[in-house]
Amino acid sequence: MIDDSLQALIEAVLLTARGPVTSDAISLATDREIGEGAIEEAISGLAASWEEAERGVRLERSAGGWRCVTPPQFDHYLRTFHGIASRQKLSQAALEVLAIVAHRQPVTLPEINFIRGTNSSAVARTLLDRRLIRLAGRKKVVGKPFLYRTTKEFLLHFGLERAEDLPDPEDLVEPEVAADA
Amino acid sequence: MIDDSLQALIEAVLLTARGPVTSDAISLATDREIGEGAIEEAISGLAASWEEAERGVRLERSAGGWRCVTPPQFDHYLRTFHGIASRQKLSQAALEVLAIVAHRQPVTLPEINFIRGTNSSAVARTLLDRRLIRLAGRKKVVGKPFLYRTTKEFLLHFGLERAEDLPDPEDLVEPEVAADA
Amino acid sequence: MPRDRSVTGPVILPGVEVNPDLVELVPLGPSVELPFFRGPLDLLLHLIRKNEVSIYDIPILSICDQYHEHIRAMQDLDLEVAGEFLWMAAWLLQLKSKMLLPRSETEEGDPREELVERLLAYRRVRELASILHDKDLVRQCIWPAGVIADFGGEEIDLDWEEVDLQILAETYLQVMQRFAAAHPPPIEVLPLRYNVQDKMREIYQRIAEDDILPLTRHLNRRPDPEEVVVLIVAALELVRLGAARAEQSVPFSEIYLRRGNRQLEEGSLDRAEREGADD
Repeated sequence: MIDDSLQALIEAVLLTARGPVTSDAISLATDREIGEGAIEEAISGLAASWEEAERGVRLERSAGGWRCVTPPQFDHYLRTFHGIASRQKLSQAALEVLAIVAHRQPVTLPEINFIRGTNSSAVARTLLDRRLIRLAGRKKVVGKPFLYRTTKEFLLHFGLERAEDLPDPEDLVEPEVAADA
Repeated sequence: MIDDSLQALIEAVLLTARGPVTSDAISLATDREIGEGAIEEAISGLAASWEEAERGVRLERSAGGWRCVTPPQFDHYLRTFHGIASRQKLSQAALEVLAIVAHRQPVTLPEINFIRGTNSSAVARTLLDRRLIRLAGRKKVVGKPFLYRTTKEFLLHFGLERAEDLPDPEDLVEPEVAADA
Repeated sequence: MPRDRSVTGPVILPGVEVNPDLVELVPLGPSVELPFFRGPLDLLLHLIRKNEVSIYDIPILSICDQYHEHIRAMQDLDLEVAGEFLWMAAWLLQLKSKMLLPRSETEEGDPREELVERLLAYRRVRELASILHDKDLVRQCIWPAGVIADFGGEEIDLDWEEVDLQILAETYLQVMQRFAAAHPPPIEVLPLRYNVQDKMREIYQRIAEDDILPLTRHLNRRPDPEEVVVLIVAALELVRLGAARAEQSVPFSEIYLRRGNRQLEEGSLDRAEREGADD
């Protein structure tokens, strides 16, 4: 397969895929005819050329793969076109619970409550419904509380490859600590 | 809006739409800021440029609108890719059978069929192959149907030690709030 | 999103700088707007910042007093003060009393240590939440492309990796609901609570004593439809046997039952019943 065709094939795969796509999966689809390296190279080329020209899609790496998304500046028009009034912003409480789950996963609700100093069950519920967190078993302690983890949806929503890619808040408050001391 | 942006916007709309898109609908999305004529022209331009270069999608006129389609020469690869991708997926039917086995185990196929109101043997077969359910003896009734139970792998996926640790579905859907309060 | 029950608490006096994105303002009136505090730690961090003191050296005495003032203000405003706010108030009082004792008499270490740790941990969470907040704003504007592959229908399958206990439970309940809808519970036929013979006897006796019975009025006094039905059957049966006569002067007016020309003897009711059944 020549280069142009490969890029076109990759484009077709990425545009029809429902989630993030790994170069491994594309290589498999060609029966390993094309190696992962060549595919990764072609994807990068594609990403760069889309970035250059004014285009309606961009390629981004998140949740361990590549996917096609629209640039943010078209949101208003797309919402009008798709008839979606506005998306719900995450509340501060929800963001705090997400932050705790992202950093300490797997983590239980009592642990989250302790860190926030307040009951978070309603918030956790909302995040479960929005599929930003998921139940991941039960902790082997008295009462067997459920463990929570972030989902792939969480990674996609925040454009992360892994949950660990979130900045460490410890580093963020460091300067203030020094100032305080 | 300048021309390049308009084409990019149209591209974003076409790539996120699920069916044929009319120029009227796009014009509406711009609050009639852009007339249908200009949009039709931009779409034709887009269609021509996609046709020219080797691309993973093409634009075709259908049912009074435009839609994005993949070129036929990629069908084989796309089929393979989507087949591979679906290996990590579970159909709604499979999820239903799994949910029934999980919450009512041990349970027979006739019982599952009765609850779902449809034959589930192919789905049960898939779940057996994926080692999410297993055969666990026969029920001592006429016909001695096989009994199904969930597997260790199933428990591992959900982070449970024993099948008895599966929470009562009512409790989960009615949030943990109640248990907390 | 429904308001978190635990999110209570107002507090700030005007003139305090708050990041508007991170605080939900509660309009209480034309002039006062009080932000919600999302718990006692949130309120404490606010007080620490407002007083421009170090988190590592919290002046417990004054912070404790200010905290209690806020709690009182919340109560004055009739806002429900959640238990965790009160619990923290008690903890602060305890710390205050420890701080008042000469250091040598207290147990080893700074009594504020645990509080500082919790505040630091919570502050980290807030920092990260604020990063997520900014990301959320931008990322909300992004749409995934979704061209439908030309060769076949699109199936909405779930990512097995993402299937958790909740999805499993939801699916199960959906299936069971669908099953219940397709199999409505059978209509239960309860044994009759009223007996036609008894009612025949009852009516027959009434007619024998009073010579007349206004049937419609009699029926209207019975709240139980099942009894009404049995009474009507009994009345018709008595008329059929000639033991009663039914009279109505104009359509829809009262139906009067009077003595018929046939006498019923004890035992003949059972026979009547049997005859009726043979018909």
